[in-house]
Amino acid sequence: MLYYMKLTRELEDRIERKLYRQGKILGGVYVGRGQEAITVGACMDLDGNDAICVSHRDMAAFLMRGVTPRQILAQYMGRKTGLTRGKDGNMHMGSLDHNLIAFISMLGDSIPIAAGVGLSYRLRGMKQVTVCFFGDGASSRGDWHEGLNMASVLKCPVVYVCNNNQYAYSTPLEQQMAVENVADRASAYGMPGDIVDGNDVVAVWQAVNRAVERARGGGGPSMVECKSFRMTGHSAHDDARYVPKELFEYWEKRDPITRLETSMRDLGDLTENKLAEMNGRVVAEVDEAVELADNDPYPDPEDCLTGVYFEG
Amino acid sequence: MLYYMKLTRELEDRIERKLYRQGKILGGVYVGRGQEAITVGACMDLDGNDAICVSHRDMAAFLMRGVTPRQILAQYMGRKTGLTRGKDGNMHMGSLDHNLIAFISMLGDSIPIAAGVGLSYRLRGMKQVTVCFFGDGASSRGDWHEGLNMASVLKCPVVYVCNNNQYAYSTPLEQQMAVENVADRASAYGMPGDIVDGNDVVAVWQAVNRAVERARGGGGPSMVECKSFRMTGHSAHDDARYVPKELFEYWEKRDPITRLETSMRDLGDLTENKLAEMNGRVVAEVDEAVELADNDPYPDPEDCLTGVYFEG
Amino acid sequence: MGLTTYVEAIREGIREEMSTDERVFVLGEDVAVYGGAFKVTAGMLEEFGENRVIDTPISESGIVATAIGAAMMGMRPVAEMQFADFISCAFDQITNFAAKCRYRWGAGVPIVVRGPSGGGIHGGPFHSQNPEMYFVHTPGLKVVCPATAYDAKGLIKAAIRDPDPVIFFEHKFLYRRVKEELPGADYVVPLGEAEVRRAGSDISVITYGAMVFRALDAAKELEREGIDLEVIDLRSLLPWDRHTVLESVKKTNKVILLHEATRTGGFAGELAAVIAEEAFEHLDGPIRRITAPDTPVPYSPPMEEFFLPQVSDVVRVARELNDY
Amino acid sequence: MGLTTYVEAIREGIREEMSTDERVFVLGEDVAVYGGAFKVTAGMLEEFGENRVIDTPISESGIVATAIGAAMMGMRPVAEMQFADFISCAFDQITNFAAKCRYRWGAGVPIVVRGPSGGGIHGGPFHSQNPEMYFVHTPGLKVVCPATAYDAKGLIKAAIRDPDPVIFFEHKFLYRRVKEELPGADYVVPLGEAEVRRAGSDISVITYGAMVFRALDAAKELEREGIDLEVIDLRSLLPWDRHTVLESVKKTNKVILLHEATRTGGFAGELAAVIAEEAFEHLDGPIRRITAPDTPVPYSPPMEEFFLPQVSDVVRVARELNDY
Ligand SMILES: Cc1ncc(C[n+]2csc(CCOP(=O)(O)OP(=O)(O)O)c2C)c(N)n1
Ligand SMILES: Cc1ncc(C[n+]2csc(CCOP(=O)(O)OP(=O)(O)O)c2C)c(N)n1
Ligand SMILES: [Mg+2]
Ligand SMILES: [Mg+2]
Repeated sequence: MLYYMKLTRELEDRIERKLYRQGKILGGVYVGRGQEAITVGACMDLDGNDAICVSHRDMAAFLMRGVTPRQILAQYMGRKTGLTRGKDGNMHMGSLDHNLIAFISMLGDSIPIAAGVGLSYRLRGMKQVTVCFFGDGASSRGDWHEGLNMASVLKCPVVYVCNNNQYAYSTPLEQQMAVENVADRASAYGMPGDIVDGNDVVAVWQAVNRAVERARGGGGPSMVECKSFRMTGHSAHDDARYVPKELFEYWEKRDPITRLETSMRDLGDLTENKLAEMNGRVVAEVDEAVELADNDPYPDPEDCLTGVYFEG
Repeated sequence: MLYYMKLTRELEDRIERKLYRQGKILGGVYVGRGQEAITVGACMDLDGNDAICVSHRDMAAFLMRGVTPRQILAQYMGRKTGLTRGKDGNMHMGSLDHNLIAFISMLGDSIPIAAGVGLSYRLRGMKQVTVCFFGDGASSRGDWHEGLNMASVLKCPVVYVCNNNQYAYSTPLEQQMAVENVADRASAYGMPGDIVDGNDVVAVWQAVNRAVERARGGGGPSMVECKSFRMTGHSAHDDARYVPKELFEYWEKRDPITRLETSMRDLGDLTENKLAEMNGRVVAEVDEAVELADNDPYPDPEDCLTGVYFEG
Repeated sequence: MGLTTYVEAIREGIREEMSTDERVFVLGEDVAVYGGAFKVTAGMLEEFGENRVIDTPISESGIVATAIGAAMMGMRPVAEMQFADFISCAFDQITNFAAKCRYRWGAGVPIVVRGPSGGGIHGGPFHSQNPEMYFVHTPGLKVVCPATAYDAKGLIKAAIRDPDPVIFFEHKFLYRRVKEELPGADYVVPLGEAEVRRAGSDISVITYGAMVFRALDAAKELEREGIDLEVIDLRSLLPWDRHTVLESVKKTNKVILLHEATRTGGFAGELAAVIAEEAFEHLDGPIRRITAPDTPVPYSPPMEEFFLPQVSDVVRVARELNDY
Repeated sequence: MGLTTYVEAIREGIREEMSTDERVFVLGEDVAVYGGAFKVTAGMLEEFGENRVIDTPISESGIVATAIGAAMMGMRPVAEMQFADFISCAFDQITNFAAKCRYRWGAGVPIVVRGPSGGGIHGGPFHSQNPEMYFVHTPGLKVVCPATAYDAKGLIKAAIRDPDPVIFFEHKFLYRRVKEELPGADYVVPLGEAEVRRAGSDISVITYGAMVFRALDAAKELEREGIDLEVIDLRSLLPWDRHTVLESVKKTNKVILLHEATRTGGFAGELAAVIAEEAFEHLDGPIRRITAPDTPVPYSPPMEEFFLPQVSDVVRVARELNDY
């Protein structure tokens, strides 16, 4: 877990703080700094056959499924070797081979998509489930409502995981919803709505695991809300001056990676050596991936004409 | 109240059971038989300046605002004298002069529209409110969610009144939602969700009144769910054979008009004379309206080209 | 064999595909117990059971998205819009999710979204629309508008087998008015192929959907005057059959473009652009459009009749063009 | 006076209307505290207060519907879509509620729905779209696509004053790249009027939005070869200025239709249909279209460049047409 959290952090830092500023990545860049425990904890125990419907701060899911840092960087840099071969950018990627369902920008659209993924499992009597991520802001979308309702009425094996990082772009929670918790809405669909500390990877893992078992056992969908904080601007160009400094300070002390390190150290699961080794490995991996991806070729211009329809 | 309930019943019966079958009304016909107490109770105490966002079973709202049976019939018969001058049919009508906001077929779309109507009152410091009707089925729509959320976040003076008649076309409640009551969803928007016997006009009136006062006082939106039953098919062509007979029998005994008559009689508010007189008046009014409307002219064919844009 | 109506043809087409391919299932509002508002799916619940014929809540966007999710996982969902008008509520999922998945990351979305479109039944502004152009303008989709029972069956089968998202507009005016004898054996009508419904030498009328019959009726009327119309039924709008259209124009040298959808931004524009670019030298007269005017679909019978293109409109314009 | 950018021009236009008409207010995601993703509404919260500059939840359909409701009650809401791409989520409310109210029951819906559209900034499939045709095909709406700062300001003011729903597509590529000196006094640019950006005698290039500049650059290049382009900036697509277009065609007799939106079902089709019907006798060559191809907007720079119509495309086609 620690490894994937660190790898995600390092890779995203490199993307946001270096490559983007160097002009090597164009367009929007969204990272999940401070929220890594959510994706890592939620995907921890999934079977490779379980589908993951990612959102825009879930890079860890790709790494955990074996998509390489190089492939991810190539994606961000618009290279042919990215998962979308340059057709789309940044986190707008997916891979059926890895059961990773690409999201589209329209927030909330994945919620009913996940219902359909889950439905397909149920109809065929398969034991798979799907985990679907979304942000607090996405919960205002109509498709979010239709999707949760559909999943609950059709008893689809889906676990909806909310990354509640307190903001949607510049808009704080209380201007998005008149309830305190996103999970307060789960009852509107007759589904359990757990609330966990999203910066505690073990808590996330356990809560999602319970929900996954429930779904796998035919108990239908659930929601798990993970409270966390967006430790960056909305995207790389946003300095987040609308966020009170104290909030950043408060949450900085609760950094999920530091916390996991501390508790592993306390449990004697992590020696300084092991930690240094892991840190070194992560940096080296990302260094190498940057090197490789940066030398990866751009797609041919005319490639943009291909692949709109099935090509046999 | 009794008068408007009776007038609605008579007018709708005439439309559904006579004019439609005579081929004088074309297209779809939806009536609110058995649900008259909801609209009448909810609109009872409204000020003429309060807006009403109707849905497809709220004919009473028109009558109570002074739209004549003749105008309504002309609307149904596609005449020039209908509220939409033949451009639209049946309950798809409205009148800004009467603060009656026409709905569109797409169920649920009125929910955020009502938020906007209410917002306009709040922004200008007006004391008006709006009452917005919807069916149980409409609560599955994304716009329903966006509208309730918007109204609650923006503190719009709106009272959302649900006509829960247990079915959406052929689909019973339990296949539409995994909760028991539509009002169970109000808490997802931090708003009160009252549940009342929708066949008890006084109960409806009192509950909506409370919600209206709350909204008028700046307390924001609320929801009132009225439990009732659709005593017809979905529309005039539907024989509702998918509805268990016992349900019709059960609800027939709870007919809102009979109930109001009985309780008024018990209270000594209604003599047999008065009742007979009212019944006679209602029939006569509708007779006359049918006669008049049926002689009203059709629009000129080329009229269909006018009024798409402001014409000065 | 007896005659099969347009609506029965669609039902048969879906049933046959469900029988031979267990990935195919149907979902939508009131499609199971009720058999669909227009009875397209009548009897399917009884035949295939509730795992393959699914009543849903009123959630057009959710229905389409659920279909997309299942399709990505290997199923072949057929989603009904109770009226094609309501496809507006699913516009985002269709045009942004379904249409772009394959292009972006190679994920095929073999869904069919079908529903009754078109006017002539006094349905008013929300039960009569012809929304095809919203989807024809969206790369990644396919759009089909059958006119005959034979095509309705052959095209729905082709649509279900197609690996890409297909929007299938049934014309509700034709559901029970059009009938013909259908082959007993399995057949499909390939997407993207037009059909010459009537060969003629003077003027090409290019059309689709219910307007095919208006064109044919006009042709019959004009025959007596010695004006010989060629009537082309496009059947598919995306992709559409340029070859058949351009060949016809090159033969007749005069063109009428006819559709029931409103004028501005309608399919006739696309046809006109291609013809004026690729068959310019073959044109012996202006390209004439006959369409509904730019208004919502009015309810009242006299207005709706005025709104819809009539046989007499085709006759009049053909005469003018013939004299040109 | 200094130069005003396109984005500033829109901001000024909205501010002026808010100052003179208290019915005008702004709503959308991140428009207040943040001043909008592209800073169109920057400073407005401070100037007009939170009752007139309203941050909303992420609910495009809800935002538009809220605007509609308020507009029916006499307000003049200006709703922002953070990216025009997301207007897909509000498609139903715009095309079915806003567009049809006046026709059906005489209720005016004076809303403006505005947002950044267009490519060239490596935004990929969901931050680069040109969705104008979805609305041009919807009677009851007006659709505006300004190219210059002067027009952006004059048109947003006209849009806000208009009694009907106006969809206002700003081209994000132009936001900070286009600047000019603007008049100090109040002015509007009427909806529905095109502007001849460059008078010429050989070929009419009819275009709008960012492509206006591609056409002008091509004209400059072709000048040296003695090919004289007339460049028409439509500015409004619904209603559009038939008169100016047809006069131009009658003068030059040759036409290039240029737009950034994808080809099939794009606005060029509408133009082609009207030209081929109403100016047929004046055409001395095929009507040529230059558009984006029928694909989503690709992200990677080499592909996006290939996707977008370039100056060289206009030059090439103009030469071909000149030789015709
Ligand atoms: C339908 C839609 N509207 C607007 C946007 C623009 N947008 C992108 S991310 C974002 C904020 C999302 O907030 P949230 O769901 O809480 O996720 P977070 O970014 O906080 O992780 C917005 C408004 C969008 N992508 N989709
Ligand atoms: C978006 C949308 N989808 C489908 C329909 C077709 N339709 C009309 S009424 C109806 C059932 C509505 O149920 P409910 O909201 O409970 O109202 P009721 O008719 O029971 O009063 C349906 C499915 C519609 N009008 N709008
Ligand atoms: Mg958030
Ligand atoms: Mg109901």
